[in-house]
Amino acid sequence: MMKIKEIESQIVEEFDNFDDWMDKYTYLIEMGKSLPLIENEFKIDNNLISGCQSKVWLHASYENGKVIFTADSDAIITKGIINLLIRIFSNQAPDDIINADLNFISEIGLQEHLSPTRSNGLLSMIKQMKLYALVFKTKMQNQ
Amino acid sequence: MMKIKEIESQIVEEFDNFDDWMDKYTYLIEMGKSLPLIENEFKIDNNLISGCQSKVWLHASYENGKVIFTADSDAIITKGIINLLIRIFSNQAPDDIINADLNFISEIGLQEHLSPTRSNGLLSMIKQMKLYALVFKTKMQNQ
Amino acid sequence: MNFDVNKIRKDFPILSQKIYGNPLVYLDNAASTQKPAIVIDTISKYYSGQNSNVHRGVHYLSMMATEAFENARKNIADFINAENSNELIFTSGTTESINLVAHSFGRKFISEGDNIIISTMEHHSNIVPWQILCEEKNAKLSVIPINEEGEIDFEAFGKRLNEKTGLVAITHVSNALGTVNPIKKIIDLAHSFDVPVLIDGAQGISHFKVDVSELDCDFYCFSAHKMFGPMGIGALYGKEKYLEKMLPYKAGGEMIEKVTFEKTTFNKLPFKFEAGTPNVAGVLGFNAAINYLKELSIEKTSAYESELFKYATIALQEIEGLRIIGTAKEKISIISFLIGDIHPFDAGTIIDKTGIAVRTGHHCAEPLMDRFQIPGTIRASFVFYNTKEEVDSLVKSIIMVKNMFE
Amino acid sequence: MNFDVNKIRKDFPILSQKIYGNPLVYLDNAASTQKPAIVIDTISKYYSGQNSNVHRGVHYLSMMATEAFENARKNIADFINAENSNELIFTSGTTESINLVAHSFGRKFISEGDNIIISTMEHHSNIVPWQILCEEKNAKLSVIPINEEGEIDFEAFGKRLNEKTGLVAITHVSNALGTVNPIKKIIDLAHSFDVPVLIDGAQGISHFKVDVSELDCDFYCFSAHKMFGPMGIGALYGKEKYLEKMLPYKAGGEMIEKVTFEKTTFNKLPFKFEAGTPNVAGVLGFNAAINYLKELSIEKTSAYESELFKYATIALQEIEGLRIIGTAKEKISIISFLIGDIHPFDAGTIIDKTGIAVRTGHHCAEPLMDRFQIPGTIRASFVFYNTKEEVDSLVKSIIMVKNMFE
Ligand SMILES: Cc1ncc(COP(=O)(O)O)c(C=O)c1O
Ligand SMILES: Cc1ncc(COP(=O)(O)O)c(C=O)c1O
Repeated sequence: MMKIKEIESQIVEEFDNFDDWMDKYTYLIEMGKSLPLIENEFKIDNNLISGCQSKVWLHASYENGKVIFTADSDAIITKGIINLLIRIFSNQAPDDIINADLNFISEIGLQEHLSPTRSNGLLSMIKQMKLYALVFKTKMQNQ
Repeated sequence: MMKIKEIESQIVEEFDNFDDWMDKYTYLIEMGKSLPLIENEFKIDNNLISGCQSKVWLHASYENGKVIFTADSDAIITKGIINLLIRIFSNQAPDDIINADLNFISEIGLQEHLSPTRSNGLLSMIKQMKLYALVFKTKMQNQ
Repeated sequence: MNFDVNKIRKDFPILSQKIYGNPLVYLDNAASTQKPAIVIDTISKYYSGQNSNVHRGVHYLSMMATEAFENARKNIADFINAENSNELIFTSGTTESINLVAHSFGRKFISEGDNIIISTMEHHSNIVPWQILCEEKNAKLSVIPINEEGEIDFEAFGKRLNEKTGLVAITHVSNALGTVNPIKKIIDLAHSFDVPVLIDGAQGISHFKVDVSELDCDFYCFSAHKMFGPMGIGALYGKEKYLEKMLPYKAGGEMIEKVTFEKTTFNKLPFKFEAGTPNVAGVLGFNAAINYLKELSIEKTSAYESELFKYATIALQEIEGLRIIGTAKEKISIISFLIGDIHPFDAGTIIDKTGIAVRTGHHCAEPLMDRFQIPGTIRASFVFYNTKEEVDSLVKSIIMVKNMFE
Repeated sequence: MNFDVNKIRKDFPILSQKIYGNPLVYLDNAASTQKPAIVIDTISKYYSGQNSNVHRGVHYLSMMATEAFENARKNIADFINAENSNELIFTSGTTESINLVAHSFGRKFISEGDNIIISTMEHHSNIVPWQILCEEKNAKLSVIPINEEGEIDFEAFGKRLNEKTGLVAITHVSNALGTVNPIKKIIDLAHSFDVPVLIDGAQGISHFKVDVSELDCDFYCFSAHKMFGPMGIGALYGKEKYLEKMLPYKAGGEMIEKVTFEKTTFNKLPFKFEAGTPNVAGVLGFNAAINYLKELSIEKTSAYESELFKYATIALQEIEGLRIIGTAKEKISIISFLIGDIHPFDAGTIIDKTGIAVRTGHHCAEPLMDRFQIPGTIRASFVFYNTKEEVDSLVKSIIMVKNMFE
């Protein structure tokens, strides 16, 4: 498995191919369409992330020291962003997730989605993912 | 007895002697000091005019078809203004009071006291005096 | 049409902004309108040359500020043709105006078992205060249904009205659909049951002449920021006969007559409802906005807006797959729509990138979205400074969205 | 002293005004302070280039406005050293902040038989809301007496505190006397009984560094217009542990999470208490004022103000027949006085004519006036843009008053 930093660089490189916002968003939309499906049983209110104008379901499990994320949204751009986050965070160790900096977001020109008051809640998603990592880490330590 | 218009002209003439505000106010203060006393029995809460920063008591009686006003205040400038009003309104017929225009106020440079929100309540005083005149007129008609 | 929109646009400094390199197309007017220079300048001038606390001050600045403040009240009261400027209470906006009535009228006049009538298309500000009041008083919230077009069911309204109805609270214009409600008919019918009526005028007052005396409404609520004035200021018009009897709202300076620790008596109208230092600059800016509107002539802006609205409706309808939510016969200035199956948030994100400001979401009217079983809409809302060219830009932008998502 | 008052005065456009031909001497700062150009410009710039409704908007202007708005919240929360910017609620001013607590805390935490402690020197805004609450709840208003100097009787305060005390609400600085209350001691003693404390900071926050974490107060209320910011905006700081449990205040947009006609859930802090479109321009102007104060350095302005205050006190005391009301050991920036038997209104009328703005009357503290058995006072209140020359002008003006009336 690649390290978080490496995946970030990979994503930045991919986006470097585009120089206008339209191509970037078209690519994000593609990424949204190709987001691996979440199991239907996990698309429940309990897994909803609040603070988003679109609905976002996020599910996490823990396998062999790695956190596995799956997610979905009713908005496709949001799904595209989730896809990026899952590429980066899924299948990583809790500590790596907790300590990740995620500079790629502004590097690929999505910093506008980073505002704490942004309605798509990119920050809420990241926060929720880190929270899951923390929960699994704590559980592990207590075993 | 002089007519209201005549007394107004008289007052305007008196004030014409002064060209700065200090002399005007000194004269107003003199007028305040020489305000004929109100009977103590009339200096009661019931005769207070509201909306003034200083207290103003106003009493009215009706004699031989004329309204007689007496008044007092705890502030001397207010007393000076009252004195002017009493010179004009006291001993006049109700109708003359009700219909009076009182241009003299701005002519002598006291227009700043005329604002509806002015705390000395010059307007409240005039309103109250006209109200008394109306009351006596109505009483008279109903007799 | 002798309405020179390009000249008028010059009055609004913000309209020459560029957004992501594109000229700003501002179609979020139902959320908040832009301000003409005269409003901005009035505020600056006030703070630069007149600023002072008002009332009870004997010094020059305070007297000038007080006079300007109270003249503004008169002018605004006059604008809506209130009988008496005492009936015009300054608030921080429509939301506070409605809350004031819910608190001060509600706690006095609503009792257990009463009902309060609202409609399905109300803004949250005209729902939640009544919910809270009903809960407190054990009263019932009675909701007038609407049809598929987004029009209230007038017959159903009639059936809900009865001797236990304490108040009807209804919006003049729906902020999410653009529907213009038949408020004159509603008021007349309610009055035949002796029921007072509150009109949420947030979306009405900037678009046509409002005459509270002719309407005979008991309360009319509005916000300056939605009618080209500053934020943080608005008004409640209320009939004296109710205001006099209502409980005070906020307590503090200005609203008292005499305070002792044993007993406090309250000031006369309108001050009884205006506790604390008022927003003088806001009121003067509000007043400047009203004067600006008067000068443009609301008949002319209305006529221009109608034409623009028709043009926009036709243009949007021609886009394949575009569905307009709210197709009432009486409708103005607001078009809510969905593009095929595209999520409003996705559409909004792309439309924004083209420099066009539209709003997406539930527009603070969740029960209405539930009624139409949609997560939200894209809403374009127009005022007199918008142009047909801007409508054309919106159409182009929507077609781009379709191409990107479909 | 490296404090260049003449340079600072240039920041305030209004200070170069002439009143009746005389240079304006503005000594009514306790009523409302003047605004530096940066505050005025911030508001103009906002309306000219950024104006939009905030939150939930996906378009550029709305995102920019939201970001500026929420950054201002952080900056202001930081200015008073709040732990979390969620604890900073925007209100229309001190009066609304106190009313919010009276409503939302009071209706939740005060019960029959409880007592609420205030002091004799409170502003009406910190009296009347508690009177109304006590009446509603059948609770008791308990008033700390003050001595001839205008200092609260701390021992009497201790005796009033008991397990039935629901809240202590006290002013940081008296607006009518200038007394600085020992709020840290009051808070500590109250907390030893588990009683929360609300501080009315309207007159405190502009004069010295306020650190709510160090003070450990439970609520702190203040107005922007009294600290060089715009009118119509202010703040309530509250500890999260109370804010979380308190009832909502106004209801409407922004403060909800989800609305259906059956059930409405409320938003998280701070939005739970901020219904309706917020006063964005006001908040940004407020923030600019805070930044201006930070840049001047409140240590430096405090030091300058202390010196000026000492100078003024001595100068006024030297006038024969002048009596200062309020001679507390801890005192700042406000001097209330009477000149012989001259009515404050008479004195104020003449002082005004010399271009000097002072306030006369009861200063919204009638019970305090009753305590001293006076109809009111003349109040001169100073901030860092005032000068010794202005004090000299005041002295000259007072002597003129004496000559005219005596
Ligand atoms: C001590 C004190 N508390 C409260 C207030 C009320 O502040 P505002 O009128 O800004 O709400 C004032 C201002 O007059 C004050 O001086
Ligand atoms: C119909 C309607 N009512 C009430 C409101 C609330 O107005 P404000 O946020 O200015 O208080 C709005 C504005 O969003 C509205 O559109």
